[in-house]
Amino acid sequence: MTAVTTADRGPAPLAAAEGPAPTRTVVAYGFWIFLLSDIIMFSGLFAAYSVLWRNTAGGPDGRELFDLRNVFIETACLLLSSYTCGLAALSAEHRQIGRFFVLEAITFLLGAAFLLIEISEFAGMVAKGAGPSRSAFLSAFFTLVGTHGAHVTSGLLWLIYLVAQVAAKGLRPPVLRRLLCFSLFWHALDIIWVGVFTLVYLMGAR
Amino acid sequence: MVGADRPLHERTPGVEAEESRANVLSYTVGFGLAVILTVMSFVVAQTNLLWEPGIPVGLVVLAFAQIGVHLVFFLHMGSGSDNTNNIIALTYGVWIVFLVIAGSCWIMFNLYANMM
Amino acid sequence: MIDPKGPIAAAEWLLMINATEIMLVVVVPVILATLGFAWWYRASNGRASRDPAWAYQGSVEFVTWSIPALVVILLGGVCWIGSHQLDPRAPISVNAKPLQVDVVSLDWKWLFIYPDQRIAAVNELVIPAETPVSFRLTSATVMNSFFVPQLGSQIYAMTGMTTHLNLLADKPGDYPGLATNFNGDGFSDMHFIVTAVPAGDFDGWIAKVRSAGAALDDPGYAQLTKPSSGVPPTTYRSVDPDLFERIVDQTALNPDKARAGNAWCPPTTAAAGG
Amino acid sequence: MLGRLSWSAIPFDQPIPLITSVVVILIVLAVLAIVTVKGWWPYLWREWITSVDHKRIGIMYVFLGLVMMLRGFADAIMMRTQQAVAVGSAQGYLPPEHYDQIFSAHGTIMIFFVAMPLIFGMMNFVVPLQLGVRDVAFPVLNSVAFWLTASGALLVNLSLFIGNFARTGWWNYPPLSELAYSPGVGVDYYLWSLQISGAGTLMGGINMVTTILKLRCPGMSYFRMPVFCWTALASSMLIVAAFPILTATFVMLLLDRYVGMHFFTNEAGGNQMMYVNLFWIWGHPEVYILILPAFGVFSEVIATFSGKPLFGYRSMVLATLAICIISFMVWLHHFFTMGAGADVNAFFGIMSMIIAVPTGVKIFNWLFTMFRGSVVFTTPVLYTIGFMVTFVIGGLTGVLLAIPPIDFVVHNTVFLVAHFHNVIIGGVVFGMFAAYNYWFPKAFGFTLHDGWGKAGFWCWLVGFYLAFMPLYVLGLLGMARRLQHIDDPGWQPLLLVAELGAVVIFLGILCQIMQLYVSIRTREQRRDQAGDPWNGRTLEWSTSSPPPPYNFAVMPKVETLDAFWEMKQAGRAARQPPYEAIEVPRNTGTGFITAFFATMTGFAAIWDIWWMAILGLLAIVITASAFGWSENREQEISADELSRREDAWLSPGPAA
Ligand code: HEA
Ligand code: HEA
Ligand code: CUA
Ligand SMILES: [Cu+2]
Repeated sequence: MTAVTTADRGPAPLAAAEGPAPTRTVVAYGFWIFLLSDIIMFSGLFAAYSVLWRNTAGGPDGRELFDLRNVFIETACLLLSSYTCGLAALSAEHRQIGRFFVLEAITFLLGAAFLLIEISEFAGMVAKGAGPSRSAFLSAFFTLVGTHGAHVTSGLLWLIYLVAQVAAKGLRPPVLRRLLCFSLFWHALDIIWVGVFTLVYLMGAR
Repeated sequence: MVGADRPLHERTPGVEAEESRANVLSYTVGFGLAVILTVMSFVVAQTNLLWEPGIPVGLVVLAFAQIGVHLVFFLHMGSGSDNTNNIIALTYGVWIVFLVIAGSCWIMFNLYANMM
Repeated sequence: MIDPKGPIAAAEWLLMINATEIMLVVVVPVILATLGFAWWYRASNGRASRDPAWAYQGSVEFVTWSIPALVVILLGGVCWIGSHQLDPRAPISVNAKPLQVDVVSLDWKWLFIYPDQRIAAVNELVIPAETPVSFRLTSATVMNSFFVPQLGSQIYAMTGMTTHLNLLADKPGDYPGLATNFNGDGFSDMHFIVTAVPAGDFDGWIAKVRSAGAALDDPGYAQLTKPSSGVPPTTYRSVDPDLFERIVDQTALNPDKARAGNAWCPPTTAAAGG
Repeated sequence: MLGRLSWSAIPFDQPIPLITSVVVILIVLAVLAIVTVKGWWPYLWREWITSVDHKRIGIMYVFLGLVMMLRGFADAIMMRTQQAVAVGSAQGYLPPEHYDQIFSAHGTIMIFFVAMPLIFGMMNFVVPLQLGVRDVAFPVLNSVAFWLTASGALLVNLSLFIGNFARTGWWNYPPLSELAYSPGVGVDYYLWSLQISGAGTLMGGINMVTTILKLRCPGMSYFRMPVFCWTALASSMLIVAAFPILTATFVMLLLDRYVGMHFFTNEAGGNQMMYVNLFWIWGHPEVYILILPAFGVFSEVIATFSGKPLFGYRSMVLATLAICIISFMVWLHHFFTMGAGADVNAFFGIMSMIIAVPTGVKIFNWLFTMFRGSVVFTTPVLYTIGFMVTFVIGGLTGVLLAIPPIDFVVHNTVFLVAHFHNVIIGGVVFGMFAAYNYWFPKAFGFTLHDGWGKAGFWCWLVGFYLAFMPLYVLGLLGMARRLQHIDDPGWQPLLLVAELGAVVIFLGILCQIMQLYVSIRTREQRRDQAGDPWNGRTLEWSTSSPPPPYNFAVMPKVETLDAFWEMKQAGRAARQPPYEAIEVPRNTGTGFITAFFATMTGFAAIWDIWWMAILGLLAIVITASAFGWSENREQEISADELSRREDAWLSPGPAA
């Protein structure tokens, strides 16, 4: 809670040594730290998967289960949604509210498509008797990929909520800060997905 | 000095001066690069263009490149006033992720090997 | 302190004493200096010289980094060499053929299988003195750790896995052994006595075991896997020498079941899937 | 409807837990009754429960930690008594199924609900004041974090009355903690309470990192930050990096238990070693999360009471950061005996020892801070000296444990138990008591009674040595840890000495309670009017005691290290500037409400009451969304109000 004193009213402080950073910087930085911690959480799941992925206990392995065509479509959806999400953030900054809504709608649809494909993939595996309790490999697979999916789901809910805020309040600075956090989150999910499709699918399907 | 135009919780003036340097072009370039890298990953994984035993290495390198592209073009690492701090935090995070995954694999595979 | 009765234990205890001495060389002066400085520079001491601005001196800092660094370099070297020399897997090189003993941790007792002699015992371990003993260990329930303090190193026993340990008793005698990794309500009673007999007497003991008691067949083993504690020492006249492998494979209780163990580290067969 | 919950969950048939439950419930009811009769609820709700002031939250953290310490101590004295009497053929008064819960609960509570809240409390209270700012980066998140920690503590203690606690040790290793071997609710209590409080801890860590890196008063560059802030930063960085791994690990175990997955089971390719590995990737950094802020406290205390700047400030910072990095590379030393190869063991052993270098540097720097200073023997200083003497012994045994061949013969014996109580009591607990005595006047406006404080210190010191030195010996004799009874009657004398030690510690606790009581009674004589009772060096002493909600009427401008000291030297303290309106965050019930529903969700999940779990989760989402929608989160304190408050403080006897 910075004092609005004479000294503070100068040009925007650049180095933190000049006093507390502006709210936007603080919020973005805090969220950035959260994202790093989330990525570290994923690293635990990645580690578990790397250690357990051959422990199929006589059950099916990745070669039998993974369909790279689906994965490619999933990847495309997520990547494209990251792009539209970035463009939406730009329109928000430039106060182009119409464009913003359209782009976020596309982002949402792409994310939802990703989720649908993932869910149908999971359902297919369970139907084949390759559910998460079949083997350690499948436990690790479902947990890693599923946790990413859960993040995407919460991202989609968050997106609806933020768009509602924009609709109700307009692009005010606090709303903009929340949008900034959302786009950081959405891009970070894409980064984690790069790890997933490389380690789990591309390597596992071979 | 709390005017109606500036909501209370804007702690410091000059907030809006902090705008990111991103623009449509940078997003588009990033997107293009990401698409190329993704396609390359899938191609490398499914064909024999790369020497068979080298494929995992290739995939890892491509993944790193892709993550780098995301960081620079989508998350705007490397621009903005706050840059050094962000990069230090990122380096720390990457280091921990490396320790967790590589350390676990090293320890576990060593244990496996010693338990034959 | 403890009274080591084998080369492994003796080496480990010596190492401990050495390392302690090395560190005490630094730690004792530090403690004395703490007490001394605090007392001498107490505010009420008129004779102490004061220098309230003294907060940095390069040479002092150099020394404060160097002292612990040197100690650590010394101990680090000891650590590296010791870890290799006293690796539990490393066979003990003496001129005697090692005795093979397979150890199984059960709830809450120890099963010892002598695969070459085809006998077994519960909560009782008889070994020849002056002969290296090569243990393979596993667990039929939860994680545990096998430890005979006077003979040296302990090692974990885990389901589906085989760990290795080599020990040797110098002299005949009774040495207490115990479980050290908490494994449930019967944990406190999960101890046993290691009896090292003169090398010549060992065959006599084998013969005695072979001539009496029950055979450890599959139903008998199934009975053992039921939780019980404070089980008195028991010997078994005969045992399937592959029992240990089957326990590791988790096929000992239901032989028809496909191997359920860890695909990466099958203890007896080559790794499935590379 | 109620899942696994039924009347049989309440221990009617076991006298000890039943009596404890009844007594605790009576005490709680009595406290609630007093609060109700006196009509304190509105005050508590307005000023504390909904508070987002970092100082209030810090005080609540410390309070939580101290209350939980009493619980942890009750467990400790029960264990010591059991081990003192259950020797030879005797079974003692605690059957295994009860004893096993006690050591598991003791370890869990002491680490997560005593040590963590204490360090978080100190960091919360002190860091913004030392940085010269008005609050932490995210005040509301701070409140959520605290209440989630409290929620976890509540759940652990609930297990005393309803159901039971884990009987797996505080590591909760599978497969013992898997459904096959622990079918009851005990392990679920452990997992859910730690998941909930872990989320709180992570939020707190993120908040601290952001605060220290982004909110510092003008001129407070990194190398002008007090050492305590550096250690708080390092500790918080470790939290941010380590706690997510614990969360992930517990998620895997929960999935094993609840939906039949096979991460760590004995069947279907599960791998129990992976849990051990992941647990200690968190677990080792955790012990440095605890000790680093304590190091920070000692640095502040020793400098203040030697009347000198801390010796080797930059070395100190470097050592702190080195510990922060290296502590993430040593975790295997907790399972040297699992069977890894010699190279792996040796590598992690050497990395562990390397931590002794920066730690040693710190010890030497404290030593040289006293050198040519004038040391005033207050209670915090006694704790600091007691720490320096005691901790080096614990560090020495730590380095012994770091040598694999030595660890092979003392791992999982009471030698190890002695090591970690040596570093935790001699380090963390002493550090927190030093901090408590040192910052108490800042928090409450009056000093603590020094005589009772010193009596408490001596009891703690002597009690500690009596209680734990025998365990070193017993460990070397081959006594395993976690024994419900001991077979060798020859060990009884040492066990009795250890019991005596615990009793002496108890006397220390009584002295501390007396200290608090006497100090409150005589608070008028011990008022800290100027706000600077110790002739302090850092900014927290430049404001009133207790500080106003906004901490500083005018944000300090810092030009040097030990900023307040230099200001006093230059005669610039307590200048009366023109005041301008400032904003402080508005109180909100968000944290409390979130934690209420988190407790409900956790409890429901433990007992498989799924409708309630879903309801609780929904309520959390709604609470968070409502807060996320709100805008009017700050309130203004006008310039008039400020000058009125500041005059009230400064006029009776201006500082310096
Ligand atoms: C605050 C907590 C704390 C701290 C600070 C430490 C500090 C250290 N610990 Fe400890 N440790 C624990 C808490 C802590 N530990 C706990 C809770 C456990 C067990 C958990 C369980 O199993 O339940 C444990 C267990 C534990 C083990 C596992 C043993 C086993 O399971 O068998 C090991 C092994 O390496 C170890 C080593 C060390 C080392 C090398 C240090 C070093 O950091 C110590 C460094 C300090 C010094 C060395 C003293 C000062 C230095 C000098 C005066 C300089 C000169 C001296 C030298 C150069 C040697 N610890
Ligand atoms: C922070 C960590 C911490 C602390 C402080 C302690 C403190 C103590 N511990 Fe504990 N202990 C552990 C962490 C801790 N322990 C852990 C992790 C384990 C391993 C568990 C496992 O095996 O899984 C363990 C295990 C353990 C055992 C081993 C059980 C076994 O293996 O069989 C024993 C046995 O005696 C023991 C005893 C004690 C005693 C006597 C104290 C004493 O020092 C008592 C301490 C008392 C207090 C801390 C009371 C507090 C003070 C106040 C309430 C303040 C008063 C009020 C005001 C100032 C206002 N502990
Ligand atoms: Cu572990 Cu085989
Ligand atoms: Cu450790």
